[in-house]
Amino acid sequence: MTAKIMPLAEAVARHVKDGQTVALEGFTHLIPFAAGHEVIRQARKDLTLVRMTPDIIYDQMIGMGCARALVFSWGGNPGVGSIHRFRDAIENGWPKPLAIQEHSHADMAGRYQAGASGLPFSVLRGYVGSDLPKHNPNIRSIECPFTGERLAATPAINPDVTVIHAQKADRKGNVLIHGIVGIQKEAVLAARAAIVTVEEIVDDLAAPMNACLIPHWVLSAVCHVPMGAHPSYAHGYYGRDNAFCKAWDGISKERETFLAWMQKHVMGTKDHAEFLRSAGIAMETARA
Amino acid sequence: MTAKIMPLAEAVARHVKDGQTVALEGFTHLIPFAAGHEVIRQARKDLTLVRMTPDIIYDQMIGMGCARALVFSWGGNPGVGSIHRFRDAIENGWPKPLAIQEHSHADMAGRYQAGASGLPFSVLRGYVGSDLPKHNPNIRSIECPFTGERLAATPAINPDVTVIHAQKADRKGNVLIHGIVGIQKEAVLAARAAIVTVEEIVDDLAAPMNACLIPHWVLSAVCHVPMGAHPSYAHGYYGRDNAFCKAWDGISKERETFLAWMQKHVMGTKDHAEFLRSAGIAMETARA
Amino acid sequence: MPSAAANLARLTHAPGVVLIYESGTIGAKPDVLPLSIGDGELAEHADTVVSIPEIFRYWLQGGRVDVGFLGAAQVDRFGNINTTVIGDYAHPKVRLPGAGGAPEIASNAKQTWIIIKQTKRSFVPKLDFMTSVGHLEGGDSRARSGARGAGPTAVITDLGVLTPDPVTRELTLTAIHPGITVEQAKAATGWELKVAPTLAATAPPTAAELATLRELHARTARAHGTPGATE
Amino acid sequence: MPSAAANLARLTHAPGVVLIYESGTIGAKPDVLPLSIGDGELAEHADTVVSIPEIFRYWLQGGRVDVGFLGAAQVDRFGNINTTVIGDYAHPKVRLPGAGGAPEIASNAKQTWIIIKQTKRSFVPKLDFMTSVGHLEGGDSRARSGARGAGPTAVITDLGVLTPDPVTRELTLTAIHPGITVEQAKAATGWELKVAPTLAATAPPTAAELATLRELHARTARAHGTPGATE
Repeated sequence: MTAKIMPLAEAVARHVKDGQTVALEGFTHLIPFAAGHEVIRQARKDLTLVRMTPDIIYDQMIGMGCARALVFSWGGNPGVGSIHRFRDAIENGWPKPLAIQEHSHADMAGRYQAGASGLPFSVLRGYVGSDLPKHNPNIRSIECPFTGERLAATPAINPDVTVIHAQKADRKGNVLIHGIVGIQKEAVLAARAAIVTVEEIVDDLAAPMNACLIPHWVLSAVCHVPMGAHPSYAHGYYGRDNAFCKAWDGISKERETFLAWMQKHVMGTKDHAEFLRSAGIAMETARA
Repeated sequence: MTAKIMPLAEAVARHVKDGQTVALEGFTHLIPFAAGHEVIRQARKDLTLVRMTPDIIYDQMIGMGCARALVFSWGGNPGVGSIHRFRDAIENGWPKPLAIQEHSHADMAGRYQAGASGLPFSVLRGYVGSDLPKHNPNIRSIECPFTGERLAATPAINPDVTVIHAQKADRKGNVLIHGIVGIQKEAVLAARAAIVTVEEIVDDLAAPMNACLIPHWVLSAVCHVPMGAHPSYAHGYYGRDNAFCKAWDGISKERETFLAWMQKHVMGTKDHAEFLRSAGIAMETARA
Repeated sequence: MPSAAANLARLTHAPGVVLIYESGTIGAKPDVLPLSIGDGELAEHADTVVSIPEIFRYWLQGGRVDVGFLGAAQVDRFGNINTTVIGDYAHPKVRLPGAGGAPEIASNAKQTWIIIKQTKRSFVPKLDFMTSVGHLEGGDSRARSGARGAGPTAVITDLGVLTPDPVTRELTLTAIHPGITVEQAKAATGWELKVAPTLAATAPPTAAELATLRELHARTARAHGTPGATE
Repeated sequence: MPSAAANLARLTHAPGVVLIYESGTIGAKPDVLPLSIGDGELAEHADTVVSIPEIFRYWLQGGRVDVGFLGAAQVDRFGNINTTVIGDYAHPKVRLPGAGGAPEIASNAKQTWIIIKQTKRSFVPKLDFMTSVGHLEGGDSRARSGARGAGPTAVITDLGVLTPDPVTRELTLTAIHPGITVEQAKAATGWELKVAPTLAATAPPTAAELATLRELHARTARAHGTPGATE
């Protein structure tokens, strides 16, 4: 793969297809919202969505009918409460039934790591006493060949496409992430194709020697999307838009207000810059 | 554990005991030579030495009779050739027989990682076709509970003591490593006790946010030992002493010259500063 | 709430406490309370920030967490917790966020403290779903299960503090907050609550603690218009 | 030698080549040849430097290495290699350095190139010890073994180049260096060497290549008094 710097709409059109397994990752920090919106705009469907922490962006994708299944470990609006479209899909099958495959954070991290490592499975000292294995046939057990202990084993995750957001790329498409780096490197390296949106494209990343850097030759597309993580944050660029996160609770509680908001601001706009204007998100307000 | 800044001799006296499993790690870069010399000075014996790349420092420890066993993946003087004391121990049992447990680099890395991760074993896609498993009962196989594939499995390494060298510590004992970071973090976190020698103790590490930093509370001792990695190197401080590495080949080829050198420069000196003077190693020559 | 408690400790009697958040921040020293466990505030002053696999593998599973803080929607008499669903798993009445880091915090931290509002709905005789292990079925069942650590050593509620009986491991009311009665605590518990023969009164916060906590909340409110919350 | 070859490629026809050393340097661009695979020179200009577990797990085992370079003390007719012992393992005549990264490079890189001096001692009918897999027993035995990648696609010696037969996978002399005879190559091989019906002559280095290589060695010698070597 050679990294290609291209518009986000082109990257999604080229690399994200109906029916695929798609991971949008970012742990509170650097959540690829703009990319999620573009997947919604392009009306992808039957996706198996993977994400440790499905929050607002997955609430939107699920509510707009992009997903048939969800692989996850914690679904909520951090610090605010439930995500209503996710709940409505699971509790009432609206807009369509959502199959779920549920894990713990430690296990999801291990599954991505196995995927990035070319291993078929991951081993975890976990789920002791938990009911989760009863409801997830992908949580099995394995015996240590030395001590005889039984540990949990789960299959590697290898998404068809992983999408992340990062602070910077250089003109070759090398990507630098700093701050809370989460599971992004593993999610990218586990995937068959990877799209990265970035705040800035610079001549020189000026990366510390041991920084979290993802080289261009493992990426499929790099897209310049300022504020692409809003309402999550990009360390060094802008803070979390807590007001939006709280407002989302009200917007998303009812199907009608949710659909109206999505139609107007996501479906009714052609790209992220237009979305930000439409939704009344000032680029500068959020600057850190 | 609370980090204690203390002299190296005290750290070794307090934490390294006869018969223990001890890992001195550092992959070409930051090899803890001064600490190895101190273990020799204090005449530790019956150690099970663990190290991915036993090179000159293990040649010295083996030749001086500190070890009864060696767990490793590559033994040589990088860029120069054989390590003669290691060969003499294996080929001729001098000064005493050396039991060996031999792995590959990828496997040793995984074994340390399992040790650091609180797992009893590590899984590796490796050793295909190799004779190594025939000679090492610790290389077994395990079946993937999902795909049925057979992979190699080896036990976690949890040394009694790990010793590493790093560039800097702050006054609390937080340690910063940069450059080729190797297996050091895993080796420290896998161990029951850990000693770190450093080039400098500073007020503020000025560490990048995602740097390789080992917090003081996982360390047993931090010791200020300038040039403590010589003849290996400390990125940003001094380069590798290639002349010494080549000279070692001659010094170590015969038992007599080896013993004479060790007696004079290691046993005959009280600490690393005195060793450097005795061996004619100018502090400044090596400054990068 | 756990974040507020831990930071209050750091700002008062335990300046050396090391706060680890599952987002990868080690030695976090937030000036204001984070709205989530992954806020930039946590990374900003941390000793180091590591990846998610590293925080769970090397630090939690590696056995380096002394006290794990857990919240819950439901807790049972043995300190087992549910954060997954109310009702049937396949057809839930209420779908809760799920496990997050809790199952492995519960089974790998050296001990856990559960912070929860005590009501008949949260203190239930039988969990709808067991997400994370406490003392399992009591006695030595936890030790036999392969879980590491001591499990829940305290359940701290708005009414008092419950600690496990040394033998049966059943949660027992051992301290009560000023102004709360044993009857209130019993009425807020979905099983027949055991009460310690000598019941301690929890010490009220000192003036210094209260002032520190109020300043922390005020700074937090100024920073993001909220007193701070966590996952 | 592999390091010199790869860096020569980078400095001449393949400026975009990504050099990965098992010490964790990705995209290394050394100005002088390293004496070892862990020299600071490699880290200095690399795109990034990762830990040893990461380089082996995510990058090698993850299937991201296109060509793995291997050296050997012994190679057999199927490109299997020995870097462990000469003689019996328990009582070796010569104890060699051992496996290092080779077993997993051999079984996880998309293909490998072996660089070795061709003599009767190094080209043996039977390895004293099989450290790293080549084409195993030939035919489809490698594919059946679980090894990934194409295995050794070229063995480059001081006499010529051997490539595996498409069906039997036996190493076959397919190119010979200027001035070397087939008889010399046969005499330096411990088995009956197969020779391709149409034997190519390896192209001599161009003047530009030679000049670049000589400058590289001169810079290296000035930097650390040696032309550079590797593990």
